[in-house]
Amino acid sequence: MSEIQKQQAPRKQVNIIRNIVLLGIVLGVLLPMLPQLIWSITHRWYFPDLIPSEWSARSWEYIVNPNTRVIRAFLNSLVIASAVTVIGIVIGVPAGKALGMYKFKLKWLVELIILAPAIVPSLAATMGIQVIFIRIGLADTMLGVILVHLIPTLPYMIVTLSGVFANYDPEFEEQARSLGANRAKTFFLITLPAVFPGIVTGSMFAFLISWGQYILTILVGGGRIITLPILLFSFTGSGDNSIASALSIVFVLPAIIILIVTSKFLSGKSSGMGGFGSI
Amino acid sequence: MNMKKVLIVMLLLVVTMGGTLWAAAQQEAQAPFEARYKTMTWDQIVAEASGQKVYHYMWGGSDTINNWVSGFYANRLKTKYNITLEMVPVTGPQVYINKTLGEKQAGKDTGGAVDLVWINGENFKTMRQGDLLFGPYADKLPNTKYVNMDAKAIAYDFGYPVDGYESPYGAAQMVMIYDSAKTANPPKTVAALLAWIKANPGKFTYPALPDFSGSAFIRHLFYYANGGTDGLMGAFDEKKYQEVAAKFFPMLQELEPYLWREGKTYPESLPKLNDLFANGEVYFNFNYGPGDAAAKIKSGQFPATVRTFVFDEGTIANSNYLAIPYNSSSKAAAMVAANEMLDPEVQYSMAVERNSWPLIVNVGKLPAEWQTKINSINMGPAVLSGAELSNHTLPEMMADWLVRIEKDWTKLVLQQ
Amino acid sequence: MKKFSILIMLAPALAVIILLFLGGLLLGLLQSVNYMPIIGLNDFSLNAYASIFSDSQFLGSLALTLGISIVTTLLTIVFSIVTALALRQTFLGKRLVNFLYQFPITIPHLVIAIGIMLLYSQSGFFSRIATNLGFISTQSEFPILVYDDLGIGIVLVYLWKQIPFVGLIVLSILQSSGNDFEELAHSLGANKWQTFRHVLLPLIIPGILPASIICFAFVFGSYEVPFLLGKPYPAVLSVLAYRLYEDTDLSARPEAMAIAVFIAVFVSILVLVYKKVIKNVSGRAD
Amino acid sequence: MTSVTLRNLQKTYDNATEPAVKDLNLEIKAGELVALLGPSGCGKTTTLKMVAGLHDVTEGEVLFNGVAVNNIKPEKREVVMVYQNYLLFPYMNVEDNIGFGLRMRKVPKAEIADRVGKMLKLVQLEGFEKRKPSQLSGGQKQRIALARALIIRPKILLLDEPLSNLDAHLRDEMREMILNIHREFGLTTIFVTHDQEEAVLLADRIALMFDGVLQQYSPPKEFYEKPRTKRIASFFGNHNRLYGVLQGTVVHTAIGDFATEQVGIPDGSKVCLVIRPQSVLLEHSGANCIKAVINRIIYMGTYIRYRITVDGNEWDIMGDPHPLAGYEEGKEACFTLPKDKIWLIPETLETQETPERI
Repeated sequence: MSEIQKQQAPRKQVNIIRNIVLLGIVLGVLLPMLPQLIWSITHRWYFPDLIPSEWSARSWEYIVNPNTRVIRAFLNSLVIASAVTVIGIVIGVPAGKALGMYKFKLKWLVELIILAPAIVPSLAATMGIQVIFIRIGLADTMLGVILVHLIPTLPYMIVTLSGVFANYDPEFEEQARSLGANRAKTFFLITLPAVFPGIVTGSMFAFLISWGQYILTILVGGGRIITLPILLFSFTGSGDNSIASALSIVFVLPAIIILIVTSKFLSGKSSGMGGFGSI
Repeated sequence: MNMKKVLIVMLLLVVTMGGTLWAAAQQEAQAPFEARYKTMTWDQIVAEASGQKVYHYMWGGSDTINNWVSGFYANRLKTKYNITLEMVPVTGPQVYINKTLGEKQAGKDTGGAVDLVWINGENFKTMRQGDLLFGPYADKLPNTKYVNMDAKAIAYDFGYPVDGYESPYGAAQMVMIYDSAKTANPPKTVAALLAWIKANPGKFTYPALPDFSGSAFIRHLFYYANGGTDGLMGAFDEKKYQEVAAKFFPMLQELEPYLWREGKTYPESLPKLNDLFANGEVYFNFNYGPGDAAAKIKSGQFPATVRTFVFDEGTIANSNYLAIPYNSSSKAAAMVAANEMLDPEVQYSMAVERNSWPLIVNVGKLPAEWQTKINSINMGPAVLSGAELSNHTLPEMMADWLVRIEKDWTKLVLQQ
Repeated sequence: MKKFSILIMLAPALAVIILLFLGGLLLGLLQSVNYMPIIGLNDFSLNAYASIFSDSQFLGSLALTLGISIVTTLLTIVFSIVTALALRQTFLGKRLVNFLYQFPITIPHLVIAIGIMLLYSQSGFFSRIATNLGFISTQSEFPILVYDDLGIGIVLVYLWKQIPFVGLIVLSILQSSGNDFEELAHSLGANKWQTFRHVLLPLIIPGILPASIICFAFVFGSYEVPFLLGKPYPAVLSVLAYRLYEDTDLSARPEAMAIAVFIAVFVSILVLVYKKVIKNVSGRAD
Repeated sequence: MTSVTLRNLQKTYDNATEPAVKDLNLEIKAGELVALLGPSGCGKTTTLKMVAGLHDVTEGEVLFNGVAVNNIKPEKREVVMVYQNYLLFPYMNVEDNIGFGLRMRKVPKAEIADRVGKMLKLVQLEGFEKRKPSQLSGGQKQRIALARALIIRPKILLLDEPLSNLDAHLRDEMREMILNIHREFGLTTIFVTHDQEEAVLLADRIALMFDGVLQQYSPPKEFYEKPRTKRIASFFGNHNRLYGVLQGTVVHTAIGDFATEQVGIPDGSKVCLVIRPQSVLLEHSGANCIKAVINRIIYMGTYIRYRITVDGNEWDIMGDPHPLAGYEEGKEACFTLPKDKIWLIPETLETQETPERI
């Protein structure tokens, strides 16, 4: 009896520590997201009140008011991030396959070049390239913004996909061909499903990196291409907590949708998160 | 992997890019507007403006102003002149100055991104000296007849001659802001304020320069150190500057320990100060817009007990302007937009809808109907009357002084 | 034939990165030495570098940026391991906690920067709670956690974002081989601490080093969060660089470019050193 | 020398409804080499890990030399486990891997070096001290893993599928090594396998488990000759069946009566008569004889296989590799079931089992 108690005591202790860590995770994750919910419907909330003294829908009226173009900025952000993602997939799948499945000369150099933008901040390159963008008319255009957003997104897309392709057995494709599937069928029925989790994870990275981009958008879009981060920035600077909060809630919505959709792909082995180990 | 498809998509991408470049390279065949506008009638300009799109770059941190510009003002331009006005919210004037400057450097002399800017002071001077502005155009605007264009505070922007390269838009005057619930009797002179700061440590600060408002506040202390505006109104004078600076900077350094966070840091912008003030962390605030405090009461940012005052010796007044970059592709529409800003109805709306006060137009010059309407505006207890404001104005120094003060402030105060 | 098709597969990606990224860096480098005839810069000079390296503001920014990056990276490593160890076990509500844990990966930095500001600033929620509980009487007494000298608010945002990112990698390492190795170590006589120290840690660390390097580089070069939550002086390098780039005086641009080039070179050297060290230490050359 | 007793051992995993191991009772004598045999998922590895203390026991007891060890932590049990995939620490060289357990016990460095050297000699890998695991072959890894386990002089050695990852020729070599080491050290050894042949070749006794339940625990021979159930019989390979009712020492079946020597089954029980293919004699000896048409004759090199149908069941019979007169395809022939080779399984025993799968 006493021995059993002796043995259980440390286990309980471990559980307590674990529970503290778990509580830390829950609170740590949730707390920085809660104030926005309250602030977005606040009219007056002065220090040191714990709850607002007056509530109002002002911020949400601002959001839906077509004059303020929040909705348009939202759509702009959506178009840009989606385009970046699609182009990222189109460019990333072949590159990921090449890097994941084949050995070739100077592969290390190719890997280095492709990874470079994930490590070296894109701000440096974008500041350098802006003057050329102005000259060739890409500045202040959607296309220009999409192009610079590709810089920081491509490495993540390709690394994720190459991780998936590295675990992919090309003999499945051969088997399918020998069973009578043509190239297209093989691609859609065999290759695509096999690398799909990687595409989902890579797309998620690409979309979110583009979605959260401020400095590259302002540099190349020059303010003319108004995205949500640009609106958000002008309000975080103005001290209007209510509108900044409402905007940040709008800003976070797609992220939450994406998370719900991709959650199961994130933790699995097939996600290609392991690709980051190859750097 | 389906290589052909990938290639096709890539090809499409290249073609799209190329197409955009080609389109951008296609310049308008017609003679440029800047070569013709001087001989055009206003009606011709209005006609040419129809269908044009104006990118209006301005500070975008106020929901009321954003709403008004993108709503009332943009709608009016659309219905009245078929001009599309796109407000581009930015964090500060350096965004569009740098942008235009960059375009000039890159040789993009037409089809620039910026068509109309909200500007004044040293920023105007920078753009003017960099040959970044279109003009002179202000004299072509019919509605300037409502404005005392010859008044020194309008014809000179921070002592720098406007020369028609920008058109007035709103009047500004520094007002001090306090919460009557916390400070019943605010110190109404600079000397009294300095004494108050020392008696109430940690309850006062100002935004770090080169913040627009922080810089304006500091200039009041500069005048105070000089004992008035004498000798400061002309071009920059190194000897005079050194003389005043010898008193001014020690005064600021002496003040630092009594400031919020003992002057170790400063809020980096006016909005940060607004936040500190709204939450009672500091007891004073100030703003270049005498009506701004009332707007913030309305939006809930400030308590209803907030009031404003001006120093007995006066506060600095100046004007806000609109200007058109040299490489704008919609100069006609930008001119129409700038003119419309001085329309009596628009000015009235500015006062009522966005607490813009006082108005730049001379109310006496307006049609009688608008005179009565404007005179009957009740801005509420947090806004001083036009007379109270106009009886306590101080002139601006020329921008060179400002630049020097800001530079030395960073060195001698912030970085100490 | 195969060589050719590999080249085609890589071509689009390489084209984008070489043209836009490396090209951009090169243009930045040219502008930093004041040489870019296409925009009228003809006088090659290293003045910009001389001036930033002798500028105390730059050195202050460098120190701050390094400090923030190092502290963030170290804390990320520690907390990602701690949280992953806790999440690995089975407990009630595991699915929910796991879901929450993945949350930060998708939430943009900006949103959390605002949240951290609303929580930790002197007028923030925690300060209000402390005041209401009577711990402090005015908000000035609340510790300065945002807009502070040390960049604590900035670090908090990055930790929020990065711990789960690295933590998920730790978790996958633990799940793929950690359990067996751990059991083995126990059966060979290692106690809990020894198992962690000699078995789990050596398994985890090489696995998360690349991610940590990415985190470090990201923090070192990012703009948004320090702009929102940092002090005006000293500002982190990227904020300083952009401020100079935005300066209405075009002559500040070479300095802005010089700082950007410095950031790029610094981070590159760091990664190369890391690769070298990894090669020597673990022999897992690849 | 340590004996192991498992008493009413039960294990239910946190998220499972069914226990992985049910009410297991097992006596392993000191120095014995025992195989836990069964198809994958039968609970054998779970049992092994409960002995090691790596998995908690849900119910019941694990006793070493009669003393319960349920509450003793794995690192204190002096039981060491060798994993199927060797689990050599990838970041340590061979020397450090082998010395790991000693370092954990804070043994002086000089002694560690000395004992590591001896171990390498034992597993015939001298000179491999500085190699990394990635530079070793599968067999070498296995031997290092074994050395790493033995160096801490455990009371009990546990092997999880020790041969399954090895090539056929390495398997023989490794089996020899395990047997030699077992003989030399006299260690109580338990190993897990799904391969009955491996179990038979190595073990003193085999514990066969299906679905978490111990089926039979006996020396290998008995699994062939005296399987407790039909399923056990199937698991140990080809056998022939005939159903009938036992009266005294005679089984009455639809095709005749068969005498047996087996005792202990109540009179009148329904039984399944089981006999191995090699036990059936190709001769007509009067008693215990079956007459059947030969469906097929297959030449197998070392023997000839005859296929016949007996009361609806397919039978295989192994005969000499020389063709026998009268035993031809399509002809009726006689087959004798020696009564000492007949094994009877009472039909009632089958009812407590899950449906038969072959």
